[in-house]
Amino acid sequence: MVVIGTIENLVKKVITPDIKISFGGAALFLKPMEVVREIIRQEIKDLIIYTLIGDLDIDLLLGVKAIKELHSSYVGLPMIGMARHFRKAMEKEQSVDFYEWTELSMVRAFQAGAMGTPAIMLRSLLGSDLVKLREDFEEVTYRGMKYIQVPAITPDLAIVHAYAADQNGNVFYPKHHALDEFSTLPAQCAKQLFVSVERMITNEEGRELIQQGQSTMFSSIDVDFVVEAPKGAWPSGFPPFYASDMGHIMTYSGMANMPETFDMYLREYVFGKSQEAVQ
Amino acid sequence: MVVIGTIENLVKKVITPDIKISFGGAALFLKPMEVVREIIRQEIKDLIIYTLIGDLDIDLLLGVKAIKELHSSYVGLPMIGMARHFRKAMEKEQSVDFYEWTELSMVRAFQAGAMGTPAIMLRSLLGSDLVKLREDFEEVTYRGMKYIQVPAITPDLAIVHAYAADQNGNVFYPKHHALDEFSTLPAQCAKQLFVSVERMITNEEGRELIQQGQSTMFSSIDVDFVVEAPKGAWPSGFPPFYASDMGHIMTYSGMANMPETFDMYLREYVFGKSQEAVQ
Amino acid sequence: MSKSTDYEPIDLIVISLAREINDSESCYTGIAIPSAVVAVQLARMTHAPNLQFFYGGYWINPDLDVDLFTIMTDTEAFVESISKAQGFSHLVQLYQYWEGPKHTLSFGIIRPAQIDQFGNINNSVIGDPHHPKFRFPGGAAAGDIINTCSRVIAYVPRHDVRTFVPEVDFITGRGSSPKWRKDVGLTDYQGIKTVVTDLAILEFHPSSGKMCVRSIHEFSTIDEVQENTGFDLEIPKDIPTTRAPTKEELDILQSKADPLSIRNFDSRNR
Amino acid sequence: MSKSTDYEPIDLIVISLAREINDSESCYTGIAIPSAVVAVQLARMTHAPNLQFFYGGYWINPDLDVDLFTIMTDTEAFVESISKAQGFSHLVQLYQYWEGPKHTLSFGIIRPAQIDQFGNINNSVIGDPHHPKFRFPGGAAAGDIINTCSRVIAYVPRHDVRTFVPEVDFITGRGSSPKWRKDVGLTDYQGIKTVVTDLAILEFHPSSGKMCVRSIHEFSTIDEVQENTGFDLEIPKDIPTTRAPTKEELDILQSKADPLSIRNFDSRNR
Repeated sequence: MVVIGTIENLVKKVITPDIKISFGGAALFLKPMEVVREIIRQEIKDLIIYTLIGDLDIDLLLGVKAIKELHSSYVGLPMIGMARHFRKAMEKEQSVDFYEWTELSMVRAFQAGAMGTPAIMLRSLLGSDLVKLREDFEEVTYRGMKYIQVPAITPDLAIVHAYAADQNGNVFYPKHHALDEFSTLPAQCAKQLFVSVERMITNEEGRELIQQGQSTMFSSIDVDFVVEAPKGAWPSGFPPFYASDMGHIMTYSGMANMPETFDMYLREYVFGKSQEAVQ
Repeated sequence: MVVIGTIENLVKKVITPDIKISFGGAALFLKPMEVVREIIRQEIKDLIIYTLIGDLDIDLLLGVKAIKELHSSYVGLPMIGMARHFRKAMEKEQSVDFYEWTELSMVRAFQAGAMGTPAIMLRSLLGSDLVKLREDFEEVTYRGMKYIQVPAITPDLAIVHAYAADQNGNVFYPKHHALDEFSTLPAQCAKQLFVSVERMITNEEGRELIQQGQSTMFSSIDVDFVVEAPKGAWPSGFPPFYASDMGHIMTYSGMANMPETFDMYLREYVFGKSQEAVQ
Repeated sequence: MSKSTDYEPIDLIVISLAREINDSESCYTGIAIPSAVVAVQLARMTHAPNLQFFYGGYWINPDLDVDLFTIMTDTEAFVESISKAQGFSHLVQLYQYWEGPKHTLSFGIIRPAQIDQFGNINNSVIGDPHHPKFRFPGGAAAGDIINTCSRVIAYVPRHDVRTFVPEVDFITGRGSSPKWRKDVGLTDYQGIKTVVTDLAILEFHPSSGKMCVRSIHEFSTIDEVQENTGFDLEIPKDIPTTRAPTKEELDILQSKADPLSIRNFDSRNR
Repeated sequence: MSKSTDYEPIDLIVISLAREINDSESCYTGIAIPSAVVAVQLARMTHAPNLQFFYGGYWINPDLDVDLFTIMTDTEAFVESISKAQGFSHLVQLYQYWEGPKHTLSFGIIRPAQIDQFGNINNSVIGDPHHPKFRFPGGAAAGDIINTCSRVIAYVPRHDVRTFVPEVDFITGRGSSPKWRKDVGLTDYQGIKTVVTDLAILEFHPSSGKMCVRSIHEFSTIDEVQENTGFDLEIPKDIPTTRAPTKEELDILQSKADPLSIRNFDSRNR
């Protein structure tokens, strides 16, 4: 049964140290940023995070040392530059265990998790040193062909941002959807699903959305926790509602450079203002 | 690039003996029946067919001895009874190599085919004698757990029935769609895709459908052949446009009982009438 | 049948199946086994309104007030039902409840063509699989459900020695054997727990895994049950009589859950 | 730079990338490497209007008349573009063109952080991977594309010895070695065929697989190219000069394909 609550209460209840979390979204789109900010506000640490393409979400969490283990194919600020805290965590502090995947291998591992198969074979990893770093990546032969077999990803919890949810927990996605599978892939492999939405709606409104041709992104039966977080993906983008806020991300990139300015950033944009004021 | 043509021409061009075909639809819904009838009219034989749940499509093709090898989890007329020619082909004539899968194993093998992975592990087949009949089903152990590994299904061609296609080959599905994955699963694993549609539309109409909230079931880039076949799933159902024609299927079930009456059925409903007259 | 009743055996089968369902459980039913579909809807209309269930791999908790067959075969009812379902699923999401990271479905319902004393089922062939004497339609999801739902309820519209055999000719789905399930790591899935027939309700001994009688229907006798079973059943000293349908159950079954009597397809065909 | 030109090196990189594209090919570009996105759109606006391509895993053949960055970052342009694309894909469909039953994509474009004489690329780490001296963002799909697209075009915004190394510190994606590709059964995928930099265009010798010079840009010299490369390049006797941008190419690039100059992100960052 779906639990609907406030972001404060449900983040506190559900997100605990050592939890394995997959994030929806990718590359400055559709990241569950308000949940990330709430995790920081509540000072939750020791997270194990899976994200296909990490950006501001990961860099913020690394900046406050909330991540213990990280799985991704890329962590940076696309178009803008390096993710400062990612580099710092890896090069100087060595405070995070980072496991680099290729994009396809991570997608296949998400899909394997969703199917309940424990591992999956693919070819694109052949010849990559990424395989050598992983005891759980194996070179195997099937019918005379070589493959790399990677383990399924099965997080405890997926966190995604979406458009709307009705009172049953059906989650809706805008009519002309794009990029939705960046969120459904990491969601379907997880044991539980935490969704932040732009707005809560009534069941009646949900039915109207269906009549208007919206699709259900997740069904009530697949959803565990729902919170309302207007503009909850900001500063990542959520087309067609809002674009990635490249100006803000450049500001972040500059302020992340030094501890003093990063603290200012946190005070200003994570702790300092109410959610409404930020947007 | 998509080829748009008549059902006569494209069935002749594309469907050749020994071709491996997957059919969309399942259990008296959304079967590509008009294409099946055209295969019979053109007397094409030696087909290798994959279908999740076989019904009238399979029984008709077995009745005219068009199938050489058959893969399915069930062949019957749901609610109505046995598929006569299926039993006859298996028990008396032994004219078809039938490979029984479970529903889940076949779905996973379709998914594996779509992902380009050569085989996939699952647990639900454990303990089943179906495994003993198959040299290509292997019991394997991964991290101490037992699984059955089944090979991916990779047909040469998928044949599915859908709602509409525009001139670029984008294929549309009705707004309140149901059962679509009975067709997308067998389509995505195939090397080529043959789609029959209720109606051809202009690109302009396609854009209007999108504006109205229809979704694209297949994109132009995924589609190879398109034919128009109004009511092309009949007598299987295509909700919300038409229901399964249970009366007709009962008629078929009776007429399939004896060679003489089956010939009458073929003359009447496959050869005898033009497509329009049938519906 | 030794007694006359004001209901048909198939009615008691459906009603007994419905009684095996608890409120707020989760389940899946295929669309091709009519009594299972009717039983689920009857349960929802009586004591299990909060059942979480997938219908046809699409609707989640479809219309509580209409029979389910109508939804699938009447295009207007189909469209109407969309606005009344609690949610919409996709087939592939459903399969994630069979094998996947989500919680296990509480139960599934199957209809075996053959079943043996250890609850192995055969929906495939009699005789040499390559040259069968009799070819059944195939197991569809029956084998999957046995290994992926927490428990399975089976029903047999006609209880006879063709169906109840000492050992099935072919194992489409592996039975209830607790030892085998432990060995292979499938202890979360108990296999078949209950078999409802037109003569009796059967279950399996928790340790031996052998089939035994739970109750016999008021119109049948224990001798009749044993005669129509191809192996020795474990029979308790005092054999309970299956609780007869209540008037309310029969009324709802006939007027709302199955007004078109699709359950009769099960008594006609096998 | 020995000569002055009326265009920037990054302009020639983008234009040279575009010239590597043939009409009616199929391809994928990520959204995070700006010059690749611009080059594809420039090719479509000049000689390759029938390119089949996925943009952002969503649009198939998006709007031919607008720069692609705007589609992703302007919500109105996003909605507008939907009515002008030739089709709509889903991410998972795209991945079926990488590994799956569908035809192989003709090419992909990548931007390596390090590349060696055999075309191995490193977008991962310098130094011990567990205690890196320098941590790059990661390969994303670069390693996948090398083994799943028929050929790969690489670009390097700044040609220097940090990027062009004898042997990469870490193989994120395996190079062009024909022998290795034969051994492992990946002969359908040739690996990197061409490397476009701000000094030259490089390719790989078909049998040895070693990097060689195809042409040098009009504003650079062969000594400059060799000095900025950490290994001995095979240099042909008569070194062709890279064809300079035409006025039409420059006009379309500046006014239509990349009016916001997002290609400059590539020359600013690395």
